[in-house]
Amino acid sequence: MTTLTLAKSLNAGLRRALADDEKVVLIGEDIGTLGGVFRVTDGLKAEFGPTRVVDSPLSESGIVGTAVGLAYRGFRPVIEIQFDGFIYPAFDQIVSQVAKLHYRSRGTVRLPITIRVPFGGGIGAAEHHSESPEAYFAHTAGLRVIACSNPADAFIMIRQAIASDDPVVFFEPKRRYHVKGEVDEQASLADARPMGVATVVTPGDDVTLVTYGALVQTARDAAIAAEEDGVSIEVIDLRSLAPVDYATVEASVRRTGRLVITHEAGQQGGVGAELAASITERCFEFLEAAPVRVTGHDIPYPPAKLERHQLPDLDRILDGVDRSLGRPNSLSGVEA
Amino acid sequence: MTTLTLAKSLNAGLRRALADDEKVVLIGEDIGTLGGVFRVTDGLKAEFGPTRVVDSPLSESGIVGTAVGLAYRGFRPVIEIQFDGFIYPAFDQIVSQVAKLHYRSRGTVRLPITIRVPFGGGIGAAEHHSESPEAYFAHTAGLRVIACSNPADAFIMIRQAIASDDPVVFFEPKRRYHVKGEVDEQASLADARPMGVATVVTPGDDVTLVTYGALVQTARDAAIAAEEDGVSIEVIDLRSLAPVDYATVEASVRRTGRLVITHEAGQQGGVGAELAASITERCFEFLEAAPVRVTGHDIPYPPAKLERHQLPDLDRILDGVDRSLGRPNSLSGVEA
Amino acid sequence: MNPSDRDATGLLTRPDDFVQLVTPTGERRADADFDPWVSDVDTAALGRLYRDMAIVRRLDTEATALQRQGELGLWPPLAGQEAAQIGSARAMRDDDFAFTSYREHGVAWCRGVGPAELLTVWRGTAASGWNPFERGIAVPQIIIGAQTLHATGWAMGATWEGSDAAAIAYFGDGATSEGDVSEALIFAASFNAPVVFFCQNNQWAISEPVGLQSKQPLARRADGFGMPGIRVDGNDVLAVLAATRIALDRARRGEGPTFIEAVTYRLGPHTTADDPTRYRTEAELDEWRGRDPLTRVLALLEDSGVDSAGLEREVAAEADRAAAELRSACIAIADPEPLSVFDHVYVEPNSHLERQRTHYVRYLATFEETDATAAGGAGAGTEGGAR
Amino acid sequence: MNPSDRDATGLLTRPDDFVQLVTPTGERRADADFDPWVSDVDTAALGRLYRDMAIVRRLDTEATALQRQGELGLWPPLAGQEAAQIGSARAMRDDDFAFTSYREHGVAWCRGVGPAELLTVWRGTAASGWNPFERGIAVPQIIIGAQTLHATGWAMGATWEGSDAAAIAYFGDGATSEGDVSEALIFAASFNAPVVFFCQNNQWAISEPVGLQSKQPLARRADGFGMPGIRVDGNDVLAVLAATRIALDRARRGEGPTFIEAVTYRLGPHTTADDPTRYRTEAELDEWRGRDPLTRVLALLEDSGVDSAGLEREVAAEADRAAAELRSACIAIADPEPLSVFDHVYVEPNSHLERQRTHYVRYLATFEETDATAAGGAGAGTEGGAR
Ligand SMILES: Cc1ncc(C[n+]2csc(CCOP(=O)(O)OP(=O)(O)O)c2C)c(N)n1
Ligand SMILES: Cc1ncc(C[n+]2csc(CCOP(=O)(O)OP(=O)(O)O)c2C)c(N)n1
Ligand SMILES: [Mg+2]
Ligand SMILES: [Mg+2]
Repeated sequence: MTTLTLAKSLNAGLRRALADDEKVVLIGEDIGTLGGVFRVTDGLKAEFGPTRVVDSPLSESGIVGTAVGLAYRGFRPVIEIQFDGFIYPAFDQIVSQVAKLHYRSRGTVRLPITIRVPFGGGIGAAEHHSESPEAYFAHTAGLRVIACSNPADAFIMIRQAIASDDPVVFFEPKRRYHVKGEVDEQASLADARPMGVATVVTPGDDVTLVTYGALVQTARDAAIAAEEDGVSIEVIDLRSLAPVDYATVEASVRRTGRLVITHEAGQQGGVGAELAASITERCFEFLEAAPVRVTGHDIPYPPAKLERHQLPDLDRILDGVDRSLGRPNSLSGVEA
Repeated sequence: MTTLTLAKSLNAGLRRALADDEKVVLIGEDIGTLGGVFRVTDGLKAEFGPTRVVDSPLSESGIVGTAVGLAYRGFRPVIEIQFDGFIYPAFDQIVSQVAKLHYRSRGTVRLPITIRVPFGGGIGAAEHHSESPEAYFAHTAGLRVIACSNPADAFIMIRQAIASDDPVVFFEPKRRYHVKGEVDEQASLADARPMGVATVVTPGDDVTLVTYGALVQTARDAAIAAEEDGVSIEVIDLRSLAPVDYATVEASVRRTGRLVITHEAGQQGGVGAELAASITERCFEFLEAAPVRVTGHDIPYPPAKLERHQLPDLDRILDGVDRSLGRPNSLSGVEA
Repeated sequence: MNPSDRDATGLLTRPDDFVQLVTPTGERRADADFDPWVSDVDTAALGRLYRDMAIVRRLDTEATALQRQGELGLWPPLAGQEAAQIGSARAMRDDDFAFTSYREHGVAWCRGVGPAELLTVWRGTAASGWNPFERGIAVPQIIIGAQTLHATGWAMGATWEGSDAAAIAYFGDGATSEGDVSEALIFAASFNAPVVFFCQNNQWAISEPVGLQSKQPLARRADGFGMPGIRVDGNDVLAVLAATRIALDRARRGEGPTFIEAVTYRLGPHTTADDPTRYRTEAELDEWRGRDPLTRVLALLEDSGVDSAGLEREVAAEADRAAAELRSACIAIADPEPLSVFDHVYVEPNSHLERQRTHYVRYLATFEETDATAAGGAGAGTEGGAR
Repeated sequence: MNPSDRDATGLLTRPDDFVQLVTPTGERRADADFDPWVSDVDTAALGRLYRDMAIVRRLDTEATALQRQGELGLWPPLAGQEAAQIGSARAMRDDDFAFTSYREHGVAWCRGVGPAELLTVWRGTAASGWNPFERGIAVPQIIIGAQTLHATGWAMGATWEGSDAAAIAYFGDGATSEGDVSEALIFAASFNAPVVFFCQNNQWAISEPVGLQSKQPLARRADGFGMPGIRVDGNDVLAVLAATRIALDRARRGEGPTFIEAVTYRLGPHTTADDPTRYRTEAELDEWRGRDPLTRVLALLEDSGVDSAGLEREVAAEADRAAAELRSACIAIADPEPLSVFDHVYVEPNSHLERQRTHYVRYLATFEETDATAAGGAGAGTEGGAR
């Protein structure tokens, strides 16, 4: 076991993937000489050379589009999108090509492409640097969408994503890049928890609290705070947003009868909407209350000084838990 | 009253908007000389000239991006995206500029841009010509998203969209372009039903069936078929997908206790997910069963000969209604 | 001509020029730069190029007829562009790779795509008709311009593997306005990728004349992106062959990308769904009919002592056989299995999709149980019907 | 030089050239084509250009300091690019419109953007600092290249309205690789839009050298898109002024777009978050420090008989006052109201957002009720805390 930050753990995972398979190539803006603006690819160009770790021209559609061509040629491209808000110029190549080409080619072309996206707010950044675009991709058939939340998972999940023969959009919780954790650098993929499986990170009995990415930490804090209040929260780190591991979530909700979902993205059509709808379909008889969503507002991401009003925090999550439990909460007495 | 097809009704609405306000300009591929591949803009270039009805170079990002500039200059651009599947190259300009610029400019810049999108399947088209991308836009704060379903609405709603000071993504049910209906060409916007309001198109008592666009017709047919079976379906044409007119849907569900939602788009994170989640939040105590979604599968749109297996049709909708009512259905006996 | 028209490798770049080796009336024009590249093309070889063109033209006519008869959902005719497609594709090696748009039936023909493989997409039975890796040609691309990036990425990969294979990206005049095409030129130049950008300027993008995309020759784009641009008579199969060989040779020698503008014309509608009389004149058509890519080759062969009428007859008979084969192959294409809609969405097991599939299987089963006559087990079809 | 370097209007296009009117050491170089455009620039006017440059440099230093002191969240320094920005923006008319990226503080200065207006965004209190319509400059753009299309659309609209106003699109060397920029060039050419594409090639896009985007002068892009390209010494304020005046004049006379590549250098980090020592050398910096845009103007003024040391002192004092004003304006920028997060999402009433706002108001109220000390009424902040 080594203690690594989440960023360094990704770096270790990428290094391993590059070493294990010469068809793995990293492409992105500033990932080579600079090592990425978050240093996630630090040192990799020096180690593997400029045709394995490739600084690309400044065009996201170009990066994803050439990755499709590289996949046609048998490569496993790993793309870095510098910030969440810069993925949109590549949207067409992702949605019409990366997601659909395996289908469109009747299974002949494989797209083992990993698209790494540092996502979410909380770092006081300028506009377009704090987006949570995951729902767009979770709604796109043909993609797998995952999000890591801690160093140990990051090390394994990035390698799983790269090893997957399906295209994976891989979300990295940028405000947790510097969080440290124990990482087993000897861990083999064969023994690892599959990337599609959710994790119960805090067991509990009263409410099921589901989240992913940066908010997993916040949700755990909320569970600890609630404990003092006598409320037992089961926190689930979803890890995979498409497909969702409903077995794990269902099992929990059948026990607790209550579901709270939290994410930074806006509510309208967010990942929480699907989760709420699906769990209601699957567990209707078990639900004591409607699933509650604690999300960002449906607004463009606000300026840095206001972001704490956008991001679900411990208090907002606990308010959501109270709503789920029917305890006094901010909406008490309001007609639904 | 005149009898017009939906396409001709849109044409009439566009003509009126062009005549009423000289700041209205139409821009798109093949919309001028050709009158659009669906002839929705037929004759308008001849009538208003090439600086009001503008054939653009073949680039969707260019079309939307220049429309933003035109809005900066005080114009009200009306864009035609030739087919649903060709909107993705413009996604960045739509999501980062059109949707956010009013906010980003603290309310100084207005984006009265209408983005017309013929959407959906059922016409036996080639790939990328039958997409239902509405959920991407409904999830995007700053946009309004509406869909018309019949000629009378089309005539009014396109003018409302153009008159709106907010950007509107306007979905047109392409397989209904040739459906005829009565249109009051004298109708004034002042008297019209606001574009954000849903319509109960078939009143009923047992189940609320919500849809939009091309499936409104199918849903009405389903209601008629169900009637014979003794089931009374209330069909709601959502019309506005963002924001949703929850007042109308809630009122219905409180009465029926049952909600079925149908759309052509895939289920995961589709508009139906938000609707199911929101109605569950608002009407939990009134629901007799979990909201049911009858949607396209979560697959890339299949080839023409298979599209009937993708599109919700009368039978699939009625099967969903049976699920909602707990009557024998395709999933009877299956653990949820 | 001035010295800067030669790039560092001495290749003549002629963005404003119009390279023509065979005139519309079949005269052979000497060209010191291009002639060496087709010195091996004797009358037999020229006859083979004629054969290719005549056959793909005939197949194109047959496919249009099949569409009119309801056997195909749609067809984008290539008529008029035979020389551009055959001349370029016949310059390719087996291990090269073509990334095309939707109209490159001539390229597909050269890559060995079979009749059923060619029509599958247009019959609407599957999203693609052939295995790209067996044919060295990607599945057709409808998103305008997207494939130019794929070709570039493939070519970057080829060099990284030490191969001297090259890619050709086929795209239209309209496509040059899509950002992806410019980005592809940038990536290709930056990575010195062995890719040929082959633009068929057929004068129209549906109803839009090329002048809306560019007021000057498209080949001039090339220089600005740091690669040579060649403007060639796209109706002259010999000139196209020469230009493409030059470009592929540069690519293989590690000299990077080349842009070729093949000036040609789409004689038919954009697709069978299009009505070109709305946007262009008979006079224009007539003018271009006078520049037909096939007749000039026959005239040149005749001049070179070949019995061109005999060749024409012979090839016509062969083309008719190919057309008949196309027709029967088309009609024989089986309708797909309903549940195949779920195939190949993912390579790996996907819990969500498997559940959806299982539910749909059960749904289809309800028809089998209740209505033994419901063919294929599906519901009453898109528009509903009796229940 | 050859005749094709002149476009139809007789304008000299010099994509490979490097127009310089003032050398780094302050010598005035005669240029028959460009001199007439700055014949009005006497020593007083040149002094004013110096003043602009010196002030924006001083403001830039102050803003960097403010960031280091925690008063700003981020700052993208312009140091080194003063001449490119001042020379171009001072060529504009009031009714022209600038569409910039994030680094164009010099342009903002010329457009009359005030100190608090300039810093609002970087302090993180609002998404934009000024009203674009009051200043004739759009809100800054972070999405690389996106604004070039906005400028083009604005310019198209200007001609449709019969105005002779023009737009300038500012973007960097890196931006030229984004598809949007190429699409903007295409639209501008097709619609003959009065827009100037002003590319500040500062040699770097964060850590990527310009050679990764293009192996040859970026000004050469222009010709391929059908517009003249001028490559100018971006550290020579006079040359930049002349080139921009030429381009704006063409635009006003209905002759369409022009592309200007201003060759300059970013002396500082990409932003205050960047560490340029990871990707470039001290030697390179030194070389460019020797081409400073300010010193050469002082030298030229001195040569022309002006007391340049006196001017320098005078301007430095003025710049210090401006910097002090900037500092106090910065610190005085009020924190925004929590509920303003909901403002200006839509122009028209929006039922969904109003409900969300109402709920959030109630949520904030729970803190007021239970905890009178919670400043601003908000929760314990992003990372949670005591409850
Ligand atoms: C991204 C995108 N936008 C629009 C279309 C619709 N469309 C199909 S073909 C076409 C014209 C293409 O013209 P060109 O590139 O010249 O090719 P040609 O059809 O002439 O071979 C258009 C606009 C599309 N397929 N993809
Ligand atoms: C679409 C997009 N992709 C990536 C980025 C991240 N980014 C910010 S600035 C920058 C480099 C820009 O270089 P250049 O255009 O030369 O402008 P400069 O910063 O040198 O002024 C990058 C990659 C972005 N802001 N937008
Ligand atoms: Mg064309
Ligand atoms: Mg730069």
